[in-house]
Amino acid sequence: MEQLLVPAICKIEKIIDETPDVRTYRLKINDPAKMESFSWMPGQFVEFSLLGHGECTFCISSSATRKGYFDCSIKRAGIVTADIHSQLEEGMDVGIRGPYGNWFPIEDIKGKNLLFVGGGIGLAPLRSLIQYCIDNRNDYKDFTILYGARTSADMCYKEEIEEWKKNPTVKVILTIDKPEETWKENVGVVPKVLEEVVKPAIENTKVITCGPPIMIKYTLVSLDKLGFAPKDVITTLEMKMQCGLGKCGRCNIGSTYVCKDGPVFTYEQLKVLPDEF
Amino acid sequence: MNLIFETDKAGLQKFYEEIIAKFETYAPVEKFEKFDYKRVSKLEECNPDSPIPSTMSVKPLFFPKTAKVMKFQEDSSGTTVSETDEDPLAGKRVILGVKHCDARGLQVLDEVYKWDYIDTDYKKRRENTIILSTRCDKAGTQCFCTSLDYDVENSDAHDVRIVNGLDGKIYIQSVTEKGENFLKENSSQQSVVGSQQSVEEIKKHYKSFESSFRLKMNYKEVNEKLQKLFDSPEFDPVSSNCISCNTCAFICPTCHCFKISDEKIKDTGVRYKSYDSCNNGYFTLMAGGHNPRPAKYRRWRQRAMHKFVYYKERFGVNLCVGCGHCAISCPVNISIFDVVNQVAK
Amino acid sequence: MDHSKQIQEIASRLFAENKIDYFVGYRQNSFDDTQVPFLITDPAEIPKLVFTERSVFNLSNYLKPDHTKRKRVGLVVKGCDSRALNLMLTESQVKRENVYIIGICCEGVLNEKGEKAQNCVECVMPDPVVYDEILGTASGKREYIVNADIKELAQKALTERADYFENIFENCIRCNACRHSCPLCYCAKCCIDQETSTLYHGANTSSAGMHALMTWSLHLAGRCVDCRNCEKACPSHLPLHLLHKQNEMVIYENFQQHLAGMEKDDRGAFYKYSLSDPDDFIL
Amino acid sequence: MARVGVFVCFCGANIADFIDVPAVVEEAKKVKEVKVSVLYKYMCSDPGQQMIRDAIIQNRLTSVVVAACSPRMHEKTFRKALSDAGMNPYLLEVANIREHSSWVHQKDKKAATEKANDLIRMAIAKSIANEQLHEISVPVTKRALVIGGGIAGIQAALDIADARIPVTLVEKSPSIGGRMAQLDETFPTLDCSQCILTPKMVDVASHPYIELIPYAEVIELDGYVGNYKAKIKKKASYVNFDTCTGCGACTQKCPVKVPNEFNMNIDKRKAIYTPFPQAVPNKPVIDAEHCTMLLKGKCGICAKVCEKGSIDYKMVDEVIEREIGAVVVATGYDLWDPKPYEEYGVGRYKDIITSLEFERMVSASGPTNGVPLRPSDGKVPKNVVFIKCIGSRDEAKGIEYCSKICCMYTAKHAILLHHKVHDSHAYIFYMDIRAAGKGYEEFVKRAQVETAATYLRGRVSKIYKKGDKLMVRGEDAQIGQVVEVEADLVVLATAVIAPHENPALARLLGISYDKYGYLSEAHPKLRPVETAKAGIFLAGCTQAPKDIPDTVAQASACAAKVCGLFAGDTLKKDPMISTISNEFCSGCLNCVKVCPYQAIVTEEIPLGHGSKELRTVAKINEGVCQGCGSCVAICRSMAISLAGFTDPQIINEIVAI
Amino acid sequence: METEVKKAQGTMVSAENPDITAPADWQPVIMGILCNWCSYAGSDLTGTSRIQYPPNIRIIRVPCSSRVDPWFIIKSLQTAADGVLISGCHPGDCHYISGNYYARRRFLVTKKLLNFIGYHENRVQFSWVSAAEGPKFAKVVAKVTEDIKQLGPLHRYKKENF
Repeated sequence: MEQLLVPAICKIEKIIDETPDVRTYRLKINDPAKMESFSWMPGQFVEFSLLGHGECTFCISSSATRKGYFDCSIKRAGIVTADIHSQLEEGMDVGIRGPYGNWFPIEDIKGKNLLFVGGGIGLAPLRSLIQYCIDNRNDYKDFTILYGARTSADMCYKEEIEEWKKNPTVKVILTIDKPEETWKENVGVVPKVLEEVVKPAIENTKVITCGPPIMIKYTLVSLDKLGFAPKDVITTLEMKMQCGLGKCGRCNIGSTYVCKDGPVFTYEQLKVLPDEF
Repeated sequence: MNLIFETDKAGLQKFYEEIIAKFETYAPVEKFEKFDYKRVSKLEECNPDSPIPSTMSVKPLFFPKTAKVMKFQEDSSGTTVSETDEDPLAGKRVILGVKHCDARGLQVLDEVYKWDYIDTDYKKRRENTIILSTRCDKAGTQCFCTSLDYDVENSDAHDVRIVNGLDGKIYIQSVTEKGENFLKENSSQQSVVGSQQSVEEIKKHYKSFESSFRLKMNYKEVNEKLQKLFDSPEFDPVSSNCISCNTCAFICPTCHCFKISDEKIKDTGVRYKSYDSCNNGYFTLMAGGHNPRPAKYRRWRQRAMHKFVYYKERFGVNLCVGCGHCAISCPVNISIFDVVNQVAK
Repeated sequence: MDHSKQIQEIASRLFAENKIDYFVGYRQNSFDDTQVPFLITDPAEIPKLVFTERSVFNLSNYLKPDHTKRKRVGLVVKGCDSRALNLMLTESQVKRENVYIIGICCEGVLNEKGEKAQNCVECVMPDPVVYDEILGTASGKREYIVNADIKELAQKALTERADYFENIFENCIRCNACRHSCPLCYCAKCCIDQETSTLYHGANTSSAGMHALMTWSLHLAGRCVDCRNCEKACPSHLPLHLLHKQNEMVIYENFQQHLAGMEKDDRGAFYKYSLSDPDDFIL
Repeated sequence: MARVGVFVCFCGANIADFIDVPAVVEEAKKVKEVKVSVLYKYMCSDPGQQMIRDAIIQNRLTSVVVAACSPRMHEKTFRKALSDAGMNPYLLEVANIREHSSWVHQKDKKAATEKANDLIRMAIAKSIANEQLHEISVPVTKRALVIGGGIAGIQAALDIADARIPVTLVEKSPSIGGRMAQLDETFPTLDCSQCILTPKMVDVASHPYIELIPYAEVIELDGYVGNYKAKIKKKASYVNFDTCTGCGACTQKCPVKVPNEFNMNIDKRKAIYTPFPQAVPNKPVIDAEHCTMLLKGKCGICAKVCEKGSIDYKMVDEVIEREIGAVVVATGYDLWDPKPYEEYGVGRYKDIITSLEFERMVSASGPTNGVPLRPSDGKVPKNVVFIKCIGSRDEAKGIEYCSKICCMYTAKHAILLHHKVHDSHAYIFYMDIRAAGKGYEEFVKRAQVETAATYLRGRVSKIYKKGDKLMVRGEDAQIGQVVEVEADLVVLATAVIAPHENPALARLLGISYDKYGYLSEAHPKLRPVETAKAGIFLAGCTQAPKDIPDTVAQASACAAKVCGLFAGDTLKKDPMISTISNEFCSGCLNCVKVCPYQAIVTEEIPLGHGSKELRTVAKINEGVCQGCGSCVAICRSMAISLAGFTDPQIINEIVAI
Repeated sequence: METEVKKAQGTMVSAENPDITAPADWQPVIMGILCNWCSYAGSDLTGTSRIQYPPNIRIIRVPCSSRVDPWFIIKSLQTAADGVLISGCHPGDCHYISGNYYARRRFLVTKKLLNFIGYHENRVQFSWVSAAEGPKFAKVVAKVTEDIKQLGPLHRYKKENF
C-alpha cells in the first residue's frame, strides 16, 4: 500500500487565475513515460499533494483528448488549498496520485442530448466531460450548458466559455445570482433559470450536474419537477477522501466507497445511499 | 492439513523455544500491565498464553500505528521522491500466542486490502508470517466471538493452533497448508503425533469453552435488523456517555482507517500513514467546514453499522470479530455488543 | 461509602422540580462490580443510579461534550472531581447556574485490583470544594504527599529515567483517550491536532509521542487535579500520572503550595505569579 | 513560493574582517527560496539601500533578509527601503551577523562564518513565514500629564501649554517650585534663583492651558500611548482653595510649630502653612500629622480666624481621573544622607552641615536671613571647610557616579560665603574639579581668585572637635602632606540621588529604572528623553543628576516630543500585536488574566454558523496591546498569534539550523 | 575504565552518559532565545564591547521571555539543538511589566519536567541578562556552552534523520 501512496512528481506548466479564489494548474508528469501512460476519463479525480503540507482531492478538469497535460482547478477553501495558492508557482513540483474513481458514463450518454448544469467551481468536472464530448462531437446530439455563479467575477473558465459560445453546435446559457451593471446574460439562481429559461426537453436527454450542495439540492428538485427520471440525472459527489484507494475509510457512505464506486453517481443511485454526504 | 501433535507443557515450551531461536518471533509481552505483541528473543520475555484482556491486538504487526510512505527532498532543481527504508515487518516471521479473534481479524482485514487496489505491503507481511494461535480456555467478560458469522472452532485464520486439552495434554494442530509445512519442519522431537482421538478431545474441549460465554447474540437477526435501522433514534442514547476518544478504533483488530500526513524539516520530509478513527470529529470534516458526521451519535452509527452491516454487505464478512478489546479499553465501558443489541432490540 | 439512595432521591427531586435537563451519575456494569458513567434525561432510569467506592470516573468530563454543554445538568462529584469542576467554572467553561452539584465527601475509590487507588491514598482534598448539596461527612484538607512513584523514579539515574520514559512515549498510540477523558482538556480544537499548528505531528513515533505528551502535561501543569481519568482511559496503560504529579510537586513546592481548583476563582499556576517565586535556577 | 533576497553587509571591515562574506553569500544561494544573494560594503548607505530596492523590483521578491548589524540598529532603515520599493516593510528580517557573530568571534573566522550562515538561514526561514503587516492607527487624547512641579515640570508644562495643548501638572507638595526654589543664587551667573523661577511659577498658575493640581500624587496609570487614563489622588489640604485668599492669618495664629522642611529644618513652620512666601498656589495647607485639631479634635484656631471660612477639617483625600495622551515625569532628586561618614562626626558635631542647609542659610529669605550661622552657637563662621564628593564617587559608602553639580555649587558657596561674610575664608577639599560647561571653568577660577578660597586636593580623613572648633584633617595630595584646618563650619557637598519614590512610581507607570532608582531612558544617546514605554518622557534629575540648564533643556525636549506626538489626530502604532482566532479560542479567558495591559476583552460570538446561541471568546484591543506575547504562550489552544513572532515564524527559525 | 581509554584516544565522552561519545572537536549547537528589550540588547552590547564568547549559540529574538512557550524548548531539543538557553529581563525589569514572572514559573516547571524525563538539567538553562550586562551575557554563553560540551551530543527523541 505504501507504494500506492507515493505520488508522481509533476511540474506546473501554467497557472491560470480563474476567479479571485480559483486557480487552474496545468500539470505534466516529469517522467515522460509516466505522462504517456497517464490516462483518465472525465469525472475522475487525483490526489494532489503539496509536499510537506498535505494532500487534497481534486477532479481533473481537462479531458484526456487534449494530450500532454492535465488541469486541476483549485478553489481556496481550507489550509492546504490556501498553501497551494500561496506557495505554488509555475515551474514548481507537486505530487499527483491517480487517476482514481469512476467516470461519467460515456457510453450510456452516447447518442443522447446532453444538458450540463454547473455552478461555481462545479464546472470543473463538467469541463472535462464537455471537452471530451466536444472532441467527440459526432457521438452526441444537442449540447446545452447552463452555468451559474454568484457574480460574474466568480465564473471559471471565462475564455473557454467564450469559445464554447462561438461553437454553433453548443448552446451556452450563463447566469449570475444578482444583477450587475455590465452583465447582459441571465440573472437568477441556476434552478430558476433551468425552469424558466432553459426549459429542457426530457426526451432522450441526460443531465449532468455539479455544483455547491445547495445548488444541487434545488436543481434536483427542479429536474424532478421538469419530469426527468432519476437515472438520467448524473452528478458527482464531494466527500472527504484521503487515500483514493478504497482503504482509508473516510469516504464511506454505507457500504459505498465514494473514491472507488464514485464520485459519479446517478440521482437514482444517490437516493438509496444513507444521507451522510 | 490436519497434522496434530500431542505434547505437554514442557514439550510446548521446548517447541516455542525452538521457534524463537530459529525465527523472527513475536509474542505477547507484558508492558505496563497489559500484553502487547513484541519481538522476542527468549521465551521468558513473553507469555504466549497471555490472559484474555490482552488489550493490544496483533494488528500493529501488519498495519503499524505509523509507517513511512516515502521521503521527499526539495532543492532548487525540483522535488525528488524516494522510497523509504526497508519495511521492518516484511521479513519471514512467526507470531506466537495469537488469539482466535485476533487471527480472524486479520482474515477480515485481508478482504479490504485485496479489494481493487492491492496493498502489497500488507500482503507481503501476511504471506511471510506464520500465525500460531492459542485457543482460549475460557471466555472473557467482553468476548462474543462465538456469536458472530464465523466458526471459531474451525477457523482457518491461523496457520497452527495450540489447544489445551484436559489433564495437561496440549495439542498442536496445523490448520493451513502453510501451517502444516511449518509444523513438519519445526516439530519438536518430544511431540507425539496425535490421533483421531485427539481431534475428538479438542472438540469436546471446545464445547466447554463455548459454554463459558457471558455474551451471546443472534448474529443473523441483529444483522438483518440493523440493515433497516439507519435512522434509529437509539443511536443517540447508546452513545451518550462516549467521550469521543479513539481508543476503540486504535486497539480494534479490524479497524483500518488511516490518515496521511507530511512532516517536513527544512527541505526534506517524510510522508506518514498513521491510525485514524471515525470517532474523531474531524475525520470527515472537509475543507470549507462541511462535516457529514458532526454529531457523536452519527459517528457511532457509522462505527456500528460499518462493523455489523456495511462491511458484510460489501465483502461478505462481518468486520467485528467479537474480541471485546474495545469494551475492555473503553474508558466508559461502551461495548459494541451492547450498542448493536440495544439498537436492534 | 454508599450514597446511591440519596442520589436517587435528589435526582428525582431535581427532575420533578424541573431544575435539570440531564443527570450525570454512575450505573452498575451488568457483568462485574465496576461502574460506568450514566447520563439520563428520563426520570424512569433514576433507580439505576448508584454511588459507591467503585464510582471512579470523573464526571466533570461530561460537562464538556456538546450535548450537555449548554443544558442544565445535575452532577455527582467527588473531591477531585469538584476541583476540576471548580477550574472549569473559573475558566468560564461551565456556567454555575447550569450545574446542580451533588458533592460527595469521598472516602477513596478502588482501583482495578480492588485496592484503594493511589491517588486516593495521596488525596489532599477528599471533600467537594464546590457543591449545592453535600453527602457524607467532611474530613477536611489533608497534608500534601509527594507521589511515591515520583520519589522512586527521582532516585534513579538519569539515563535509566530517560529509557523508562522513552519506553512510555514509544508505547503511546496517540489515540488521545487521555485528552478526551480529561475534564480540563476542553479546547474546541486541540493544539496537537490542529493541522495548522506547528505542534502537529501526523506521525506516531516516539519523538512525536514525547512532544504530544509533554505539551499535554505542561498544558495541565498547575491545573491537573489528579483524578486520573487519563490514566484509566489509556489503552496502553501508560503511567501518565507521573508527568502530572511531577509538575504538581514542583508547583506545590515552589509556588506557594498551589494546588489546582482548590478555591473559587483560583487560576491555574501558570496564570498568576508571585514576586517571591524561586529565582535561583536562573543564571 | 517565497522569493527571498539576501543582502549581506560588509560593514566596512566590521563584518568582512571576521566573516568570509563571499562564502556566506554563496551559502545563502543554496536555500531554494533565495532568488538573489548579494553583498555590499555598507548596506545601510544610500547605494546599499538602492541595491535592495532594485533587487526587490527586479526579482519580484516576497521577502528580504539583510545580514548586517543588530535589528535594533537598522531595522527601521531597511524597512523604509522596502516600503520605498513598494513592498510591505514587515517582510524584512535582519540577521544580526555583526553584534552576534563578527564582533564576538573575532578569533575564529571559520566558526563565525558558520554561525553567520546559520543566522542567515534562520532569518530566511523566518522571513518566509512573515506576513504583510500594516501600521495601526489609534486616536490620541491631546492632554499631557506632568508629574512633578520643579523647574523641569514647570518648563515642560509651560512649553507644552504654549503649544495650546492642555497640561495637567501634578505636584506632591503644596507648592510648585521644587528644589530650585530652595536655592539662593545660581551658578555660573549668580542670578537669584527665586527671581528667575517665580515668574515661571506664576505663569503656570495663570496659564489657560495648564491645570495645576498641587498636593497630589498620581496613583494609577492605565492605557497606552495617546490613551492613558490617570488617577490622581488629591491629598486633603483641609483648606478650600477656591475661597482662600492666602491672607496668612491662619498661619500666623496657629499654635503648633513644626520643623520647616523647606528650610532644611533649620527653623520652624506652623501646622497650617505655606511652604515659602512665594509659593504657587499661595494657599496654606494643614499638616495633618501635626495639627492638634485633626489629631485630637481640639484647637480649631485657624478656622476661627479665617474670615472666608475656608478651613474644612472634614476634608478627605479625593481621587480624580484625567484622560491623557502623554506623560512627562519630572520628579527631581533627593540628597544623600551623609550618616555613613562617621569619621567626620556627622550627627555628632552640630557644625557639620550639608550644602543645601548652607544654601538655605545664605538665602536672603532663608531662616538666618542670608547670613550663615553656626548651628551650635549661632555665631558667624570665619573659616569654613567645604568637602566635596560626600557619597558621590564613593563605592564603599555611597554611590559610584559623580553627582555632577557639586563642584559648581561648592564654588558658588565659596563665593557666596565671601559675599556674606567678608572676612571669612573658604577651604575646599576636592577630588577633581569638574567644570565642563559654558562659563563654568571661569566661575571656578573666579572662586579661587576673587574669594581666595583654598582648594585642597585630597580626601578628608577625619574631623574632630577642638574647643568650639572643628579640626579637619585631610591630605593635600599636591604637596603630599597631611594638612589640618581649623574650621568654624564644615559644609558637606552631599551626593544627588534619585527620589526614593521612583521605583514605586516606575512600577505604577510601567517603565524601568536603573540600580540607583533613576528612571531609564529608552536609549542613552539617541532617545534620552523617551522611556521604553511609548508616550512617557523624562525630564530633569529623575533620569540622572543634572544642573538647571540641562534640566530646562531636557524639559523643553520633552515638550517637543509631546507636541510631536500630538501633531496628528491619530497615532501610528507598530502592528506587531496579538490576534485571536475565534475558531480556536475555547474561551478559558486565562489570557485576560495574564495580559499586563488589560488589552484583552471578551466578545460574544455565535456558537456555530448562523447559530443563535452565543459563546464567549477573547478579543484583543488593538490600541492597547503592546505585543509582549504573554497571552500567546499561555494559550493552550494556540488561538492567539503575535504578528511578527508567530509560531510558524519561530518554528521555522528553530528548524532552520 | 572504558571511558578513560576513549578519552585518551581523544574522544569526547559525555559526563551524563558514557555511551554518548563524539569526536574531540565536536561542537554543540545551542539555541538561544532572547527577549528583545534586555537580553537581546545585552547581547548586542557584548558585540559592541567586542567581548568574545564561544560561537555555538544561535539566537532567536522574541519580544519578551513570556513569549517563550515550552514547546520552543522541546522542539529545539528535538531538532538541531544540543542545549537551549533562554534569557530575559531581570525580575522587575520586564519591559512588559510582568512577562518574565509568568515565564519564570513555566521555565521552572519545564526544566524540572525535562529533567524528570531524562534530560540533563544543564541542557536547558535560563538567565536574566539586562541590556547593560554585556559581559554577563558572554559569561553565561560560555558557561552554557561548556556545560553542554560536557554532556555531549543529544540523540534522544531527535526527529529522524530523513
